[in-house]
Amino acid sequence: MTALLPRRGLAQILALIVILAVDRVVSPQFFDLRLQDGRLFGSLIDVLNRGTPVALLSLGMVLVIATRGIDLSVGAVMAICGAIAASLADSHGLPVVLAAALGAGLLCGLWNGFLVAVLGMQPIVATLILMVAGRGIAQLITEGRIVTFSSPDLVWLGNGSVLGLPVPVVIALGMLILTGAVVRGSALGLLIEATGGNARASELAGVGTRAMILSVYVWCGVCAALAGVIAAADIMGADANNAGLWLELDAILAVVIGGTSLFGGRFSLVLAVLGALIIQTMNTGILLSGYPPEFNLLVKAVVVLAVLLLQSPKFSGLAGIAARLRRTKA
Amino acid sequence: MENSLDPALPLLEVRGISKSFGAVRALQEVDFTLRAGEIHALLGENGAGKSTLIKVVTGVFPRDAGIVRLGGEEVAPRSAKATLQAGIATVYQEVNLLPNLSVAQNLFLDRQPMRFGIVREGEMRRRAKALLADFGLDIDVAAPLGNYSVAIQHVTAIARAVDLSARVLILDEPTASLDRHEVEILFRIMRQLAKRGIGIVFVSHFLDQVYEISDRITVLRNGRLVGERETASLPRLELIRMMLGRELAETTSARAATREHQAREVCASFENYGKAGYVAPFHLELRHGEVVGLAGLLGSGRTETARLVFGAERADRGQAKVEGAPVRLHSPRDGVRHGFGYCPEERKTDGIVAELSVRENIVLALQAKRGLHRPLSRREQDEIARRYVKMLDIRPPDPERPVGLLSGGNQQKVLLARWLATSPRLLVLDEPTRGIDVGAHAEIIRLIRDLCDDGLSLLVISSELDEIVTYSDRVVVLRDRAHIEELAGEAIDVGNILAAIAADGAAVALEAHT
Amino acid sequence: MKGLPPVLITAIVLVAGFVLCALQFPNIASTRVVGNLLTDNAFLGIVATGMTFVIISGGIDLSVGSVIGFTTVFVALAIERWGVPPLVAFVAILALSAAFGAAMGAVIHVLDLPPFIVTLAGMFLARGASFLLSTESVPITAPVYSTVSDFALRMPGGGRLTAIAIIMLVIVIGGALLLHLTRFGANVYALGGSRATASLMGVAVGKMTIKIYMLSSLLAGIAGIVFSFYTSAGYSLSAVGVELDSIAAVVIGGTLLTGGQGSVIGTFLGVLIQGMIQTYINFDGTLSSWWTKIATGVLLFAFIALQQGLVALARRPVAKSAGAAS
Amino acid sequence: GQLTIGFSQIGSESGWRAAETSVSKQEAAKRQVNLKIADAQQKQENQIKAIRSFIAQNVDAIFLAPVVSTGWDSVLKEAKEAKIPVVLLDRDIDPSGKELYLTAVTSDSVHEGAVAGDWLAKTVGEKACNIVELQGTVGASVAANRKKGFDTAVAKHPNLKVVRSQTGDFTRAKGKEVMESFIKAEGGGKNICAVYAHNDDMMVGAIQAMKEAGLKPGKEILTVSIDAVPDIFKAMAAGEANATVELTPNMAGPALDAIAAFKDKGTVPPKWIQTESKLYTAADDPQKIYDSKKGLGY
Ligand SMILES: Nc1ncnc2c1ncn2[C@@H]1O[C@H](COP(=O)(O)OP(=O)(O)OP(=O)(O)O)[C@@H](O)[C@H]1O
Ligand SMILES: Nc1ncnc2c1ncn2[C@@H]1O[C@H](COP(=O)(O)OP(=O)(O)OP(=O)(O)O)[C@@H](O)[C@H]1O
Ligand SMILES: [Mg+2]
Ligand SMILES: [Mg+2]
Repeated sequence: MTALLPRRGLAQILALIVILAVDRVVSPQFFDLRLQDGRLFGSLIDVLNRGTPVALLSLGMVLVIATRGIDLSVGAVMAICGAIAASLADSHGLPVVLAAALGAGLLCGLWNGFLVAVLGMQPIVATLILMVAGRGIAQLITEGRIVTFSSPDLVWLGNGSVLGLPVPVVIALGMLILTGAVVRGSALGLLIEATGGNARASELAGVGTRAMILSVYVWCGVCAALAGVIAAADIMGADANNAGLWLELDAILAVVIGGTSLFGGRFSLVLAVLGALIIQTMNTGILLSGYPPEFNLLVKAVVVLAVLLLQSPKFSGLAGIAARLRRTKA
Repeated sequence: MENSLDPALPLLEVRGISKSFGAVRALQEVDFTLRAGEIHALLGENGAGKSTLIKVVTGVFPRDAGIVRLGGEEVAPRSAKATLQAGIATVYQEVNLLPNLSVAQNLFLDRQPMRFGIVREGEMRRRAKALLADFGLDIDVAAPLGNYSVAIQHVTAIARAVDLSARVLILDEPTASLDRHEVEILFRIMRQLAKRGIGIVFVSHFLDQVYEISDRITVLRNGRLVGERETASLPRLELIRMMLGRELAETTSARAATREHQAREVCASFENYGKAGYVAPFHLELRHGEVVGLAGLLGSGRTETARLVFGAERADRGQAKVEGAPVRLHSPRDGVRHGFGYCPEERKTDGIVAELSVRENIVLALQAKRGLHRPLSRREQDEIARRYVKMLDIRPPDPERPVGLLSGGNQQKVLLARWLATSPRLLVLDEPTRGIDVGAHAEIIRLIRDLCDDGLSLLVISSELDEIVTYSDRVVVLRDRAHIEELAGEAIDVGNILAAIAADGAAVALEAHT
Repeated sequence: MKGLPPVLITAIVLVAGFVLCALQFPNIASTRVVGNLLTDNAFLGIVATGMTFVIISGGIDLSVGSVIGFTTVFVALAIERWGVPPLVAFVAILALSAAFGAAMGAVIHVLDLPPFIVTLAGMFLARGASFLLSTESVPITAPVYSTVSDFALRMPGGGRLTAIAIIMLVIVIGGALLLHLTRFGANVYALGGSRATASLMGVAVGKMTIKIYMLSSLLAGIAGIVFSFYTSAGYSLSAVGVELDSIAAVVIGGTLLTGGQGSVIGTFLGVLIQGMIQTYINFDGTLSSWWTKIATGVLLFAFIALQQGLVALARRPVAKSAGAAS
Repeated sequence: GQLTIGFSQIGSESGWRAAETSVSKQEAAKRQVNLKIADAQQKQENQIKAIRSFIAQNVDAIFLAPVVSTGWDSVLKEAKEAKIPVVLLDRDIDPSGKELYLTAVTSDSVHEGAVAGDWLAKTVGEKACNIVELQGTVGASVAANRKKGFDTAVAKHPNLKVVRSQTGDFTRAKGKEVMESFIKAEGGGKNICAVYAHNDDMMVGAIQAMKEAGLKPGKEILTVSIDAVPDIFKAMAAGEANATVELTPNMAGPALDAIAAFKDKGTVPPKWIQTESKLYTAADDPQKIYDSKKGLGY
């Protein structure tokens, strides 16, 4: 565990604890948990469950960002893959549905990766193309409707539970472990960090930087596809218009809160997922607080700034100086 | 002003400066005195704290303790701008100019000639041209600086600092990427400035240059002051002892005993190899256990040759062969696959991955060569890193330190380690000893010889002709992006190389190709 | 193609696109459509000009769309509810938005936080603040508004060069002059090249950062005022997503997102290219919502790919044999 | 000859909107009108651009489904100058622009909220009832109006109280998420007597949330929402939803008729053609309505 969770995770854990405490204040029953129909039930579970899509997105996004890229299309990819899954769900078995949806995500990632790694487009515009067109494709699949389904297998993916935990949470956990195993178990992690840290130097050291870049976008696409399937399964329908809308910003935010620099290089999967949880803890807190919705964005802005402040090297520097001053005075 | 012309009065006085980076104590109570009108060499091993001292003086790093006086008044500049305004101009060790701006903008950034709030572009270019002309440079100053070679960039940085220096000029290894011709120009200008009463701090690992130009020497070791001497009264061996804290094992300036030129096997060969607009087609044969030097003026096409040989650039004609078999060299990956290695000359942009640790930087090429699926275990990585940190005496000897925090010379050693770790058959080194101290220099040359004895083939670029002469078995001389002559055996000496370069009176190769 | 600057290539792409569209829909080739293109994209042109400075300096500003939204609401309320004279309201909101930008710049510099996130928080903040002011759209009936929105220079062929189009053109030209001819502009490029180096070379990096974000927010404020002229109303949800449109315009215009390179004129062309894509789709009029999106994406791709291809062609080294080989 | 009409549609942010678009197409085809639809992707500036380009193309009439009520004066003036009649669909615009359009075919969204509120008051009777409200997108005029109408209706009954109100952005996913936290915040849902959602999509999400929390929507907790999309009838048929207020997707039909009459005989239609806000409950054979609505492109 210590290998997965470096020392620098302290600020994030602290932030999470503070926000949890605030949530407890605005909603006294926040930590209540009970077992119902064989699954855990309570706000904490909601945080995990609702945080799953962004957590999955951030797993892919963190790798993309580590290579100095960015993927704005993940929300649209979610919509596409959710739409595909929903339209196939009632006529095909789960394996086919999953294969089709994840395959589509993979293709989307391949396309982004192709634009960035092969054509050399700037990631933000390259993925902007799919962000715009992708939602169109998703709507094309559903023809703008909400395509509902009742296939119990797929519904289970969204609403079932394993050992009391919602299935999406288990999937996200599995993906975290899988991604961690692939990235840190092979040399991929090192090579991605090198590519993001200095692509020219890595290329000269014999690293296949193009392949690295291509593969992270592909993985990002697959993660987004999974998130899309789960989001569709959750509401038993594919809402191409709204699925994943603006989630790319949340995913990027999660990655940055997780301490990965937007200029590439070092990354941490666990902290990115923690970032997603921090965001969701805040969101759930807002919903529980009972404040009028006009305040939502303001609260979000303030919390984001506060969390970043906590992490800012300058801030900890200031805090350190303050501490030293206090000590010398004492 | 009269004071500062009096050579006895200190112009810049540094007292009791200390600076730590976390656990690393880079400077401990260092004193340093610069008088007006003197050229003062600041010397020490890699990582001794020279660059740190300079950055503390100019306010780039906040200092932990100590005072700095300029012309008798205490100064505590908190930004580079304030330092400049106080009359201290600096060329930092890593070229600190902006490749995306034009040469002229770089020279006059933040002090452009203005009229009605508008930059007088024409006037600025005129002045830039005039300024560079003093350094024998005649280039298009409107073109982005990044279009030019490192050497030209370095000269531009120096020109800017010279133009800015009202009272003090600090040069941190300015000559590392210059060749003799430019060094002479630089020295002439430094002497002129000194005559005008400007104090100059000069950092270099080339002791010949130090003896040629400096009036006094201050030596640092492990972040502490070792002593300050008059250059004229300090014997070279004594200086080396001050720097290293021990005797240098062997002297390196003599030409190595000619190695027996028995017919060794060809390691790699390049026939009619070249690329249009890059380097003219050349023939090159590299044998096992042999060192081939590439000599030439700046811009003569040495780096280009190196990149073609390694595969960093794709040739558009000719055939490359490794151990007699034709191969395709289309990318660095191809080069690495065939057992080549390449230490580029631009260490910051092409070499290190600053954020990653020394360990990760060292294993990078080896890991890339092995491929994704055969990751080096952490234990293997530690093992490799430890071995090379020890072998090359990388300081501080902490493999987990981000390489960007190492001193320049130590970064260079990390790069060398990166390629040695891949056990290459051919190593291409572009300015491998740039910025490396005398002790390490000797080590690296010894290492080069040892490697060759083990059958490694080396292609080395160096602007130090003495150095090339010292270890090369053959020397290829380049001019105007073409190979013009090959010297071997007894024919290798500095005079012959210079003669080859200067043939047809083509001495001024620095003139722009643009 | 050789030696053509990227801006010229973007212009060629724009003209070529225009000709192609006009071949299919002859109505497009009228001064009316050209006038509309300028009017309809006036606010985008203005924010994108500010965004160009930010991006060249190596940053990004996601808050501009929200600042526009906030500005429209503020102006509308000030004029209609609080009885403030329009000019005073304009001065107040411009001061406010400039201060907002300066604050973001200061946070970015002092706390050393990534601009992407700081301005994302700024985006939430400005949008949230406009919700607090009013969630309803507030019509503006002040006479200035009808005067300004009715003002237009007639172009031959029935086209109208409206006041807001003129404001935009003035700002684009002013921005181009500021970027290319002044010390401030040179420093913007310097920051984009490398903040650390620029600082070592004596550029006051902190002040510059603050000024750049201030400029961006100020221009967003102006764009907001222009938007309020455009719609004669203030609405908290106006200009959602404009930050992405303007980033796209800047990048299509040849500015590198990594900073250090680019031009305001290129951005202006980028805005026109985007506007033209939309005009084309509107003229076609057969596209469903989804095909609109897909077509936008495809055309975006086509333009960028074409432009990049041409730039790459122009950059290709001259294939002359080297040096002594002859 | 054949009429060409430009229709500036908001976008396709919901199933209802998609249905409106497809019904409009059907109605136009029925009358052999050439309908050019420009999709604004939810942006007013795009709608203005679209109207300008319709004017440039000299269409016979313009339909506008305004994304927001203000800001149309100058572009509609241009249309008037070009003598192109404009018909508003689905939403009204600010009163200052009354003379700028021919007629508006809309429902009254304040009234919709009131219908929902009245039904709830009638159904609950005298007993105390805590209501939770799922609002539409913050800032959207429909959301504000539906809230206003409902609040006014409920205010007349002191036993009804809106205890929580949060935005669900008109979407299923958010509706579900918000409902989940309402349930947690209100003692596991025991304190909730009714849910009011500004659209059916959010309600469908909320119903799922209630079911997953072990509650029985439609029985333990009353539901009322607006739009009458097919899926809410499915829920109603299953006894999981109680009431919905219809917002008809067929706005274009009456509009096309008005334009045709205006063009042919110069008949000036009334300024407001109000569509009916019909209330549907489980008593209305939801399964049949579901089947009839399924094919409309929701
Ligand atoms: N920014 C930094 N953060 C942490 N440690 C640093 C930093 N800069 C330098 N150091 C450390 O301070 C010590 C002195 O480094 P410095 O760069 O001053 O050496 P130097 O004498 O200039 O060496 P060289 O001849 O190799 O350039 C080294 O151990 C280096 O690792
Ligand atoms: N005058 C010039 N104008 C534009 N680009 C140049 C010019 N001179 C060199 N370059 C470029 O700079 C890079 C480095 O070339 P450089 O001149 O340093 O070659 P070199 O012969 O290896 O010189 P050296 O090794 O002595 O520094 C090459 O990519 C080259 O194309
Ligand atoms: Mg140094
Ligand atoms: Mg070179």
